[in-house]
Amino acid sequence: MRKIVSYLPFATAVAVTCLASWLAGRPGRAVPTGTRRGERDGH
Amino acid sequence: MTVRDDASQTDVRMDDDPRLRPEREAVVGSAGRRRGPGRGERLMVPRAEFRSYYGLPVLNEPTWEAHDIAGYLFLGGLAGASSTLAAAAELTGRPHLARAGKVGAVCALGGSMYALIHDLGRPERFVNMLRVLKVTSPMSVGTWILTVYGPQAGLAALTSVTGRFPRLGRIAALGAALTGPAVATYTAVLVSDTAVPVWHDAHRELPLLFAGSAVASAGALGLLAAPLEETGPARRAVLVGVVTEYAAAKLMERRLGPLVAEPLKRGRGGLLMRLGEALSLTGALVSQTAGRRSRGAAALAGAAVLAGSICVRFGVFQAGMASARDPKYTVEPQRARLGEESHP
Amino acid sequence: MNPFERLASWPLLRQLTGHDPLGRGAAVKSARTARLTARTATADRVVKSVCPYCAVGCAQNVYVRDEKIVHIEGDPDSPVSRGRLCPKGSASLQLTTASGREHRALYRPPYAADWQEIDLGTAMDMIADRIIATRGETWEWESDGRRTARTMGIAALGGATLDNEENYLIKKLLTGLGVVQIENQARVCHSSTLVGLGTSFGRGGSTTFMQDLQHSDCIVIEGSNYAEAHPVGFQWVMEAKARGAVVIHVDPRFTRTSALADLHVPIRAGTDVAFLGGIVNHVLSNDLYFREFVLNYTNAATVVGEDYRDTEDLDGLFSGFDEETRHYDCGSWQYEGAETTVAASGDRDEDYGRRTDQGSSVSSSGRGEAHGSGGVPLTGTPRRDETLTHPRCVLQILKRHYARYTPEAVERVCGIPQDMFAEVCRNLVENSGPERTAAFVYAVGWTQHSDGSQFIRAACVLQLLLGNMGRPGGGIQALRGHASIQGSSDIPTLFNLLPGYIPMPHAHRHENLEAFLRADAAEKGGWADMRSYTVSLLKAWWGPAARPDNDFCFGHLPRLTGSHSTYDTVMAQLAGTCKGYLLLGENPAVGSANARMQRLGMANLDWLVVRDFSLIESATWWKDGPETKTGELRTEDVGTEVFFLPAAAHTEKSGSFTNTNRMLQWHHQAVEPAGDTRSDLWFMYHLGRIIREKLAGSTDPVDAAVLDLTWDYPVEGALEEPVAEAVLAEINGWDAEGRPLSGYGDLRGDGSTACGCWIYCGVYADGVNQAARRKPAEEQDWIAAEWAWAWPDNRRLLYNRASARPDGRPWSERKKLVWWDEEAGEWTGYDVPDFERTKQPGYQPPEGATGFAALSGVDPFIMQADGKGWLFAPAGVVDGPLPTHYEPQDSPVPNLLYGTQRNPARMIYPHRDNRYHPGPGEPGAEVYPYIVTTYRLTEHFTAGGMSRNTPYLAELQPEFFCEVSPELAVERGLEHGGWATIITARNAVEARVLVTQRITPLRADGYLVHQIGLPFHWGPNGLSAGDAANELSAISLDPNSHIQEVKALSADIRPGRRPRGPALTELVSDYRRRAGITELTGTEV
Amino acid sequence: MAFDLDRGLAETQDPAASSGYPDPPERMGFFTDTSVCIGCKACEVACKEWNAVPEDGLNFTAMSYDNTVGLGADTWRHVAFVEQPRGLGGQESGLTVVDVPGPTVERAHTRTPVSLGMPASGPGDGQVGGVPDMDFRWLMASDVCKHCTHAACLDVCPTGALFRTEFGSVVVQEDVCNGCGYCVPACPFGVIGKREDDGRAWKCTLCYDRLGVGQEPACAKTCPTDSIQFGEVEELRERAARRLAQLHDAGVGSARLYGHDPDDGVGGTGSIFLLLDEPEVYGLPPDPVVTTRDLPSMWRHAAVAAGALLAVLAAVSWGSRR
Repeated sequence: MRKIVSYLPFATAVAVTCLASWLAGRPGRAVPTGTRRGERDGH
Repeated sequence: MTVRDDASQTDVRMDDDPRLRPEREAVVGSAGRRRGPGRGERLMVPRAEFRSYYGLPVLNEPTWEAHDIAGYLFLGGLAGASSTLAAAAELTGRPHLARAGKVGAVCALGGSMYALIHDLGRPERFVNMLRVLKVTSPMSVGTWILTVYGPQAGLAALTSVTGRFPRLGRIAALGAALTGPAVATYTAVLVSDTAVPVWHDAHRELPLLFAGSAVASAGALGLLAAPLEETGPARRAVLVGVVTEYAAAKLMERRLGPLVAEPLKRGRGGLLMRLGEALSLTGALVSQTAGRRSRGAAALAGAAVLAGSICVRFGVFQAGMASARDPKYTVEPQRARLGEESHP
Repeated sequence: MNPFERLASWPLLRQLTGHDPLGRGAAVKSARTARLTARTATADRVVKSVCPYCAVGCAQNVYVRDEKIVHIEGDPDSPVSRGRLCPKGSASLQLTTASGREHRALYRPPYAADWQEIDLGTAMDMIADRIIATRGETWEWESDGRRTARTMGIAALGGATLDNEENYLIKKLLTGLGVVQIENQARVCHSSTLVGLGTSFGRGGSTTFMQDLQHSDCIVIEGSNYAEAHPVGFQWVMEAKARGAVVIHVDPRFTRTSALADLHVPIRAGTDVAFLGGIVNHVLSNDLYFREFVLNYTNAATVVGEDYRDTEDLDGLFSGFDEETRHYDCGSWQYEGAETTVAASGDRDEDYGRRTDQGSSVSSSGRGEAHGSGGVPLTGTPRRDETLTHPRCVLQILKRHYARYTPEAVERVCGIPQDMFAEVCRNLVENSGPERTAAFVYAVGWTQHSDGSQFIRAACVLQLLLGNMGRPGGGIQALRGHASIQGSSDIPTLFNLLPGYIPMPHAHRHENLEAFLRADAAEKGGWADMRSYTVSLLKAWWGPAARPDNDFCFGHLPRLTGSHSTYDTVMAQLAGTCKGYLLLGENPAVGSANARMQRLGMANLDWLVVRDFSLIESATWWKDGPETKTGELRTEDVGTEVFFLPAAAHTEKSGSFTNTNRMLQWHHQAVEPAGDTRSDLWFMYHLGRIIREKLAGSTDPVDAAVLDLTWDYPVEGALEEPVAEAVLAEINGWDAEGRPLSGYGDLRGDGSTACGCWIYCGVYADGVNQAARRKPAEEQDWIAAEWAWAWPDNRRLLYNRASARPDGRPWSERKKLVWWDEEAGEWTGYDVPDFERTKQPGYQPPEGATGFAALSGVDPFIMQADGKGWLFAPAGVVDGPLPTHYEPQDSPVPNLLYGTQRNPARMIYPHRDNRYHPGPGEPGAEVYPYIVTTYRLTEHFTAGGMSRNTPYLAELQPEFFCEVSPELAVERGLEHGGWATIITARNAVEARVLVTQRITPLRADGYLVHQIGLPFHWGPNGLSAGDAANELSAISLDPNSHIQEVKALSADIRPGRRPRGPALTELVSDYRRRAGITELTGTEV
Repeated sequence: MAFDLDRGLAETQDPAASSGYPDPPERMGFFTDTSVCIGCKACEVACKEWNAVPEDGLNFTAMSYDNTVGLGADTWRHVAFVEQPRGLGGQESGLTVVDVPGPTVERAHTRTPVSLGMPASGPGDGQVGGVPDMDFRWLMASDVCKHCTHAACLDVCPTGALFRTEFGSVVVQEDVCNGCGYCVPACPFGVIGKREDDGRAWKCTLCYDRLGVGQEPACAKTCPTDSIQFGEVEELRERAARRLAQLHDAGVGSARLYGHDPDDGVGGTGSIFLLLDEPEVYGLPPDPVVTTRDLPSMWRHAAVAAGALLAVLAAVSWGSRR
């Protein structure tokens, strides 16, 4: 049991990585990247 | 009275004559037999099969925790490759994929930092890693690489998420992209630079395996996280990564030879390697077919490849443990090597 | 360290700028590493000490800092150990300072369930009261009409690990209190050495010293596991080995000693006399003995009286055997023309013996051991036949006695193939004679048998015939087990001896000092001036109260009425006569034979005092002993009151140890003992002071002896520790004006001199503690005479007159040691001559001369009455003048040489807990078919009290195991690494199984004999716990020395663990039923 | 560039000199002559006593008299015990094989313990039954850290905790080590270990503190038969060679040296051994190689892989817009 629990931190790291990158990768609603001046105005 | 060789050595003498043989020159079995040709040792016919000390390991098993170090192998690879993919995506106009890659890289890097520090016997002394720079120590070189790569990846992610200082972000992303591959592959050198037979003898193919696995996992993350239209490069990365990974694994096993590669085929190491390859291949297949069209399928494929990559990393790690545990993996190849040298 | 300095000390910068770019050495060195230094260098002081474990006597350096011991390692100046230590010696720091030690005084009220702490002062007071009370209840002025003046209610056990000064106070105080049952580890270790060497050569100490082994051309190690039991001493065998010597190890097992030997001879345990007898027969029948040596220096030419009958005539018995009392009357063994005045068998008082029929009690009172120093007195001049052809001369008797010990007989009895036996004979004979010398080394493998003394006598006979005695590289090296077991025999906490091997007076034979001296003082030889030794002792004990008119308080000495050995004490405890017990550094509950009986005996006591480092089994048997588990004892029913007083370690007290080579080495106190721990010197001194204060002013004659004692030793320090050097000064003795004496020659019989132990006289010569001398070995020759002091008179190699020809010239240039210097007119040489310095070789004693003057110029054995080495012992040994092969008490093999199966004179103690096994051929003999031999390991120490609680030693050998051969493992289905149960008629134990090829089955006359090896270190307490091997052994003693037989017994072995609880006693009694054991089994002659 | 890897690896025989010590003292080391070892384990205890190494486990292993099992963080000296059916020089073991009844012999399998994890000692050349004197010997050997010339543990240590002392020995600085554990798998002999509760790596220091004050190591000082000899490595190598010749003349053909050859895989070791059988019978690797020897090729392969990774990711992104 202790062995499995010891994998928990690693599992959460992977989950957080996927979730965060999924959130960052979603089109639109994420905070605009602002690569070019005009784009941020959302048109 | 000179000290003749044999009889007079046990004379009673008051001077401590240096030619008297001290106790460390005692030879067991040298006396007591009729003076004639002593029956020396009957030479044992050198037996072919392998000998050991009660079957105990020759090496001390690595003290690393699987979930920390094997985990780091995966996360390190993911971080490095994701940064590079992200930068490439940014240059080719795929903002969402880029941002996903950057954020993914920094999260993976966070996980790596946790794993590395958690595995230390004295975590509070982790800063000692920067005490010196030793080119002979992959871990020392690796730490310095991480020190260079880390801030850049962090900055890149931060700027891309907050949108501020975009120019600085771009430079940071570029920097991270250039050091990313080093982060992904130095771990192979770290593992190979040990006496563990399966790791050491695979030092030519392991970097390739780790690179392929890193590319595949970065691509997979891209598939998972980025919108479908931007996942072109991710999909191709998955394909190339998985193929390279599989090829490197097969090449490695062939070079190691049947005995040393055994931990990669049998036991926990073997199981994980096969599972990893299976997951990766199916993931790649799905990504090239269904993954093109449906977002769900792409995500699924990405997850499969990620899992596959994790399994491969853990598989290589467990194989190393098994290889250190059984003395025959150390003794027989060395005995063979000695055999070749003595009569090539 | 301001930030700038911190930055500057960054190794990376040093890497870039310094000479160590790769960061391998100088650049990465931390400040702390640079400051690193050894704690031996930063110690406040280095204290010279001696290892507390075995009797090799390795010197130790104790490093002390801030009044704490920080390190203990070997002292490179020591000529004995050269700075080396064995695993136990190296663990001395952990033994003395680790948590394994108990520091609180504990008390267990009768019937209580657990310990309670007690204040040390109160404990001392309560103990003193109990001693006085029990002494009062059990005081007896006489027994069977003869004055005894003693108490049989108190017994003491212990002292081989204690200093000589502590043993001296124990013997002095308890004898003053009338206690007779005083014993120590010497009884169960080398007591038969005192008899074997004592009767053969006149002194019971080892005849040579370990460093002399380097001159041996052949070393036979038998009855000893030298490399394991005395590892640091073994370097001298390796020294000989390096110089071409042959090393032969004769042992039932192939041990670590055999691994370094040239030839290992596996022998059936208990048959060493047959093996040595075979070699004697080979030497005699081929006339290979060293004729000139044998003729002049041994009693080979002496003619024995007509009525002597040999075992050849009486099928295993000598003449003079009395069936009922099972004792020999040595009258028929006397020389022709000479009358042995007194011997152990009390024949001189012929009429007295018959009139009161108590003759047996005299002989059983261990008089043989009195020859620890000084042979058996002899009157008259025996007839000699210089041609050695007279049929009744000793040599011819020897030839006839060993005629049937042929190589075939040796193969049938011992299981040794003839070619191997021939090779041993060849090696021994080739390396003896004028040009070459061979040495014998032995230990308890020989002594612990029901005829142990005869084992050693056999080696003495052989070494005398080969002419190896008293010569460099020759002699017989007895390896003793405890740090000062030689000391606790010289200053004997033994029931039958007074200090210096003066026999304890016997109730029936000595009314007064004159009768005592007349009975035991010989006219010739060293014992002639026994009067001055005895009177000096009495003056030392009773000081001014000892006056010529009251026989120098000779009446104060309690008298013996037979054997009061530790095993008799156990019987007395079981019978309820002995009520009080003092355990001073000994652990009988595990260390003595038949451990179960020892514990049952203690359960019968009123009170028990245990002084040790930790809670050993002898202190906790009432709480968690094996019997509490089998239900035989219930803690709440055990009425014994138990005091546990923690004892000080060798680093917490000053004192002297006597090592196995008779060398007294002083160890200095390094630190004060902590908590309630006190030295035994402190305990005995203050116990005596408290008792004398309680009895002060008493006019009761019972208290006269203890009140007259001289007991005013100076004390020092906060703990009032008696000054050990003051006790040593008393042991050394002083003259009328109080000046220290310089040798036993200065002793006078008129009461003008006082000396605690005459053989130690000279250890404090001219007020200097000779035992504390530490002249480094490099600055001395190999004799190292100025390192410490050896008794007698610092002579290191005894009987060294025999290293010269009768005319005084050395036997050979390479083996010379002591020789006659014509111009100087005195004996000179490398060692102190063990001879009168100015007595010419050609000196012949005038008629009627007495003492040393009565010995001729060719009598090297100056303590013997005839100055000769005794091949044939007309007296002094109670079970036969010549060593004869008998089977051990429990043996599956019949005696193939004689009809008499076992030693007819052995002492047996029939008791329902001490059953013996049926002899071979009797019904039930097959129930216990295998031979068991017990032994020691390097990593543990005797009963384990000083090693099982020490983690660094416990982890090296963590569990009790038995060693069996692959064949036995297959026969009984024993699994390597698994468990086995070993069962005898006494008890059953469980042990892990170590299947090894190092033990081989032996072919004994058609019987296939398996041997099982059992190390005896374990017991239920301590980090490394296990069953005790001594649960299996029986109490069956050597008649001369009362030593138990634990080296050869029979047992059964079966796979699996032993039953727990009452089922264990059922298993043992079931085996007894199947073997048909009754109280008579095994007690036949 | 100060970090020229290859030059560092091909350093001279004197490791101290090439580790930044201007003129270091002579290189010190051990010569352990196992032919005079009596297996008393005084070295194990003296080492633990001097360095306060914790006791590690009270378990009976049934591996002859060895219950210490092996070197590690809590055992810096380990005495190995090997019982073999082979002769030792002219020694006669005397373990005569009597005519034991047939069936017992088969199952006793030529006197090899039936179910023993013995080293594969096999039938040996003396068969059961008729052999008058069965060959047998009991090998004892005290194993210790090798203090290699090319020390893998020293090379791979990232924090500089492991360092080369001026005496040429390799020592862990306990105030620097953070317990990364990299040295443990790097050591080709399996010497160094990580202590569970303490977290740091520990191994023999060749009594670096004692050497500093001119004393010899505790184990060498206490060895009763001088099987462990301490001194300058050069002089010990000559003495070892002389001793080997002496043993061969006396018929002990199986004697060989171990760690004496400066050209072996670790550049020769500071602790030289005289063994009486194959190294692996004592648990030692027959041909140990310092892993750093292949490090340059490892870095090269890693660089190639990194480059490939960069190229691949660039290529996959560069492709069509979609």
